[in-house]
Amino acid sequence: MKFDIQHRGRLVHLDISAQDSVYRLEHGGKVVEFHCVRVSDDTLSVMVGDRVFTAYVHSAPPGYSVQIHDLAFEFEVLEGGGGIMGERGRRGHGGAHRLSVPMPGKVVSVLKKVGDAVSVGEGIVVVEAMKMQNEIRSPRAGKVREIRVVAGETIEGGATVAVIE
Amino acid sequence: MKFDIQHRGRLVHLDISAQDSVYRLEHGGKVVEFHCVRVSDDTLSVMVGDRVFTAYVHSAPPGYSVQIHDLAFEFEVLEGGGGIMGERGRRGHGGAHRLSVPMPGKVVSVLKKVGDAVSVGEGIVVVEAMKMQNEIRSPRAGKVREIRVVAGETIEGGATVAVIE
Amino acid sequence: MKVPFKRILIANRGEIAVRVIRACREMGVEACVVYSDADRLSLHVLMADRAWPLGDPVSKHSYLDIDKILHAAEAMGCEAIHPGYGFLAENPEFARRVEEAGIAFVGPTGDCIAALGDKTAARQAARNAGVPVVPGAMTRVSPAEAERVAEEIGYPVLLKAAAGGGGKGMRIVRGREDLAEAFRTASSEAGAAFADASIYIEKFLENPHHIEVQVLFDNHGHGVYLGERECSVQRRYQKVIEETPSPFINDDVRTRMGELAVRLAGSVGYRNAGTVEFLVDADRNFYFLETNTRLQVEHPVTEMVTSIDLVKEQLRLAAGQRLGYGQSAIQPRGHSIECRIYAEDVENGFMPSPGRIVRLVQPSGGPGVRRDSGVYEGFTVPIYYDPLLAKLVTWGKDRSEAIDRMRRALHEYHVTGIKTTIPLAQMVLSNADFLAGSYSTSLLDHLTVRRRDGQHMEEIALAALAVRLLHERLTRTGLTTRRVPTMSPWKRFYRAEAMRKR
Amino acid sequence: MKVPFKRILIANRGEIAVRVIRACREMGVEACVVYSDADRLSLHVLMADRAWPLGDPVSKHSYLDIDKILHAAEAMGCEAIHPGYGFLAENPEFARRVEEAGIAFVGPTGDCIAALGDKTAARQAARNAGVPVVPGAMTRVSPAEAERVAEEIGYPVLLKAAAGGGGKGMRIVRGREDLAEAFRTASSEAGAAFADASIYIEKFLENPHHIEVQVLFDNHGHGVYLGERECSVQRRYQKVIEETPSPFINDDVRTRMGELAVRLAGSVGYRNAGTVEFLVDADRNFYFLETNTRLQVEHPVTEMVTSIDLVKEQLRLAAGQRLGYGQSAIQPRGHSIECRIYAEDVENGFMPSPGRIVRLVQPSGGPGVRRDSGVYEGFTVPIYYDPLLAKLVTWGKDRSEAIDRMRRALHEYHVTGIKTTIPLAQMVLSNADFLAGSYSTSLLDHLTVRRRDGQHMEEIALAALAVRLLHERLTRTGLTTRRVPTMSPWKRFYRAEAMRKR
Repeated sequence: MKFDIQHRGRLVHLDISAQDSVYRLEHGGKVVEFHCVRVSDDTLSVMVGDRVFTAYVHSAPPGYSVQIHDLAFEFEVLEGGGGIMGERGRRGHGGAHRLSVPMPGKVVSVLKKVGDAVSVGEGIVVVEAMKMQNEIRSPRAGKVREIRVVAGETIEGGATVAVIE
Repeated sequence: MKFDIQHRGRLVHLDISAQDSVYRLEHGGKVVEFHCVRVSDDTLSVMVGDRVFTAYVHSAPPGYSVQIHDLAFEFEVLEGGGGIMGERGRRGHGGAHRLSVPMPGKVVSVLKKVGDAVSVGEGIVVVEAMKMQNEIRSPRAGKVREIRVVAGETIEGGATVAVIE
Repeated sequence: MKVPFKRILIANRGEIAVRVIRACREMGVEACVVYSDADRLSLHVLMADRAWPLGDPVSKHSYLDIDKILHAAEAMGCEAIHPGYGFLAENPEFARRVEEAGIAFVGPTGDCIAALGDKTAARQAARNAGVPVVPGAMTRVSPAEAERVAEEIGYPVLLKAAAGGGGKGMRIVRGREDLAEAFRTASSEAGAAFADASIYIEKFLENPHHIEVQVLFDNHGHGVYLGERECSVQRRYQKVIEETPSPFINDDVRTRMGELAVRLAGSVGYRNAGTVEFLVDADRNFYFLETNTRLQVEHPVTEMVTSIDLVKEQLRLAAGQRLGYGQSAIQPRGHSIECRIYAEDVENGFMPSPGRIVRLVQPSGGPGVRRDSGVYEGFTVPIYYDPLLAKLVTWGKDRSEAIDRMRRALHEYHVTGIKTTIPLAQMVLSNADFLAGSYSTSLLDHLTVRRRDGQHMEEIALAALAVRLLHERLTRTGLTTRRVPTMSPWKRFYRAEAMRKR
Repeated sequence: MKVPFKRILIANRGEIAVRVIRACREMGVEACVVYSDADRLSLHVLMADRAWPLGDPVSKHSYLDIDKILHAAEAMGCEAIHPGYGFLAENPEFARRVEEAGIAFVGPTGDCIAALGDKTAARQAARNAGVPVVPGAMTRVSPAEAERVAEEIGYPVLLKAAAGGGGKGMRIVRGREDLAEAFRTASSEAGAAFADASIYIEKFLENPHHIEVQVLFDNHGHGVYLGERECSVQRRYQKVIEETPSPFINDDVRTRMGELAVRLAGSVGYRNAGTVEFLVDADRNFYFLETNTRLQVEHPVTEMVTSIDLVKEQLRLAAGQRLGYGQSAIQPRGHSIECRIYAEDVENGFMPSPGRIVRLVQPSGGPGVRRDSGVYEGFTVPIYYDPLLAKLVTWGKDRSEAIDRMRRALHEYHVTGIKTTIPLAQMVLSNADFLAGSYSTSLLDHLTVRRRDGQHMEEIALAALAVRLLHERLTRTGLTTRRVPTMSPWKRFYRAEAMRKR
């Protein structure tokens, strides 16, 4: 079965097949055969040759986060995977970028208004969570098209606070 | 909602109603109102007044086992509950008693054959599990009607090894 | 050990409330707690004997509401109140009102808290006790006064919340041009965090060590010090990793610090557990910083080396029992390190990361590992409170063994669903300066943390991901993924041989 | 600490394999394990760096198969093999073949194991070293010889597997009439358990104490003893709870036992960690019982009080490093207790209870609590191996604190899905004789364990059950059980007031 994965901007084609709990994975010309069993919903035990790895595969839209030992990998699934909706969702209409908050919290203040020009890293809103005030900054230069929150409002993690174009 | 419970041979009628997470339970004339929320699938946090209890409710056919602190209670559900099938299942046909093993293991030897008379506590089969040989004894006097296992066989927990009548 | 109280109230939440509950269990004391609507499922509630609701999750209307706390204590019939740290722990009015209600306060008197909790008064007390202090204003200052004092003692200066702690309401100011703005933000942060916006100014020492001394006093004037804690691994004035003994100071400094700490505490009629914090410069000159009139977050490292259970001692002493031992009885053994695990995203500017803990694999044992956790798998970390989730503590016969065990324990630690500072801890535990024991409070200043992403591991990660995607696809397309059997012998052999050929 | 090996094989499973893996991590040694088809998901496999399949779950064809183990060690390139306890740990042939393969065996030489592992030879060695022994035959006996010796030394006598341990193949015989049958069953059990049916007979002491001494020797003849362990809490000769120091013996006996243990070990050229077991009668006369030429299950209590990591020492010494310290360096501190948690149904004749662990809440921290567990939530405990799931160990500055902490830790322990011996541990920890420290191996003889079933708690249990049934019914009948919100204020107030009126 084939999947397309994005990792650190790199595109990786995966082709996986299984027989019992032995899997064969082709990726970018390379082939790896491994033994894999499920420890729990999001935990897999992978054996390659005699090497053992416990992998925590956690769905983190628009993709997955995989933790192995003290390493963490973030993957985006471009097709076939469960992450596709999230992926589409995040990309605004046209060239617009939806600015979202990584965590739930309370909007303390809104620093910009619709129509304002913003430069990279400029603060758009301030969100308080766990007694810390956090400036949510624009990842790109542009113009504020929408502001979707008001001061005092409590918001969920992942909520869009503004759209920058 | 009404349920009939058996505990240590005693029959208890339960009548429970809920509003949000506040519950009202009538049992044997007594009434208790308590606050209860779900910690996980089989773990409940119960508050009566200001007293807090964590209850582990584990399905143990033909009933349920409830652990609170270092106490354990075994309940049989006579109707409406999930245990009813198990309950029926365990009662053999007529006055017969199905002798089952509490744990999985390997049958080491069969001590009785069909037609043998057995007295209370007499061993019927020997099952080995975890390096220990355990005699499965008859809880009642009677006659062996069926032997359902053979030496060397590996059996599941709860499996019927013999029927005593 | 004689039971000090029949029943006490723990006026706190999270890991410290759990810590105190455990001490109560060991002493046969009934543990009562309070909880806001956001904490009904918090571990401290699940583990308590009794619990009282405080309603509104906002601290000001729950854990900081003295009336509600006192009502709960009386309603449940508590003989004493343990305040933990933070919240009302260093609030003199709270201590006074508790005692007025005829309930024992596990800590010093309100007057003593007032005298030491206010940094200005504390500095005066320190001076009187002969403890060196950092140059600065001895009073709460207005913006204008701040500017004057800054000129006097010279930049850089440090602005601090007079009521503060934990870095909230703190700003370094390197020049007059930044003073006004820094004062404004510090003051507003202080107001929000401690309901007291007043600010205090002092000379800022470059890259000092932050070392503190634990003291223990009974209500009869007898006190001892239990060694020091090196707390220099900080970011934004928030302690991240602590250890004892400090790899920086020698026994001579150690003893002088301890004796001065005891003298200071004794001079103000201190009782119960307390901590005297010092800044230590590169030449090992130490200056009084502040006093914490309550249990410290990092108290476990002291317990590990002294064998003294500080929380049980707190309860015993609060009941009026005598200390019963002198300084010579304190014989620290080995080395201990604590890593604080916060719900913060280290790769994203330490953004707070509340939310549901999907998977929690906490270091689960072996020798020399202790865990003080306030969370469990499936628990949703609320947005309202401090991000401290747990403390991981190790003990070793020497510093290197304590470090080895911390690295091993961190290796066993896995959290998904929320982000934590585990990667930061792992990075510090492999930082050359930390391993050499030669670090100051500047250690983390220029450190950018990101989860290491080993190329050699990428293939394994891809493999795990592919399996997950495959099974999700099969499930979605209705094909059942039957439980996979163990490998057949030939495959096992194949694998074995294939591997040998490498 | 210098890394003793690059990579070692742990030829075991369960909690002890996990314990050794942790020691490897702390030392920077790569941990390789082996696993049967029943253990692919066992914790020791999940935690290892490398793992090698052994196939057939039956021990004889996996963990007891010397050829397979050696093949695994060579295939993975291991420089040493740690045998753990049980399985091949005390098999002289295994030790010899490991060394012949040019791999370091973590333990004494095969000859030494043969000399001490065989109880008959061991008794001779003990005599030669001046250690008192229990009267009995010094050779493997036939049924006929057994009868003769029994007449000679007088009943009651004890029949034991010559190759044995852990109570398997043991029988007390109080009169000639029972001898033949007892011999038959003991011999067959021995054959099954140790592939060696030979039996050995000795005088049976009534209600003795079972106390053992830990020794540690390097490969250069230097050795020390690390205090004793009181192991008298047993059922069917299986240790259930151990503690150190023993509340029964005094320092004089303690020292003599230790010195004799070291002399015995030295006299047979012992190396690495070992244990000399003694029976101690009511007058504190002690008799040599046997020697265990490997790590003991209960080694953690010794680690807790001596601060010495026995497993790391084992690896260091196996690499030929010198002990580096003398007897004076061993200064035990405080008191430690271990409770073994078995998968057994205490209310049902200690019937084994393998199966899936549905919910596992293990004591999760606080001061003085250590856990060595081989299982995790969701793991299915296999039917093929020993029922030991985990060991719960506490430390206290004195015995009473260690007991308080054990009771607290047991209170936090919850397992559903399988039955465990936690109720037995809880019962012992509240048994008057145990608390008084005045108990012998007869403590559990007349004890019938059942989960306490407090009437006052029954209502709570019914309440929880009713909620569960209600929600199951709602689910079955298709009605969704919406997530329950926290209580509305008036209800909270109602509850509060209702409660105050009590």
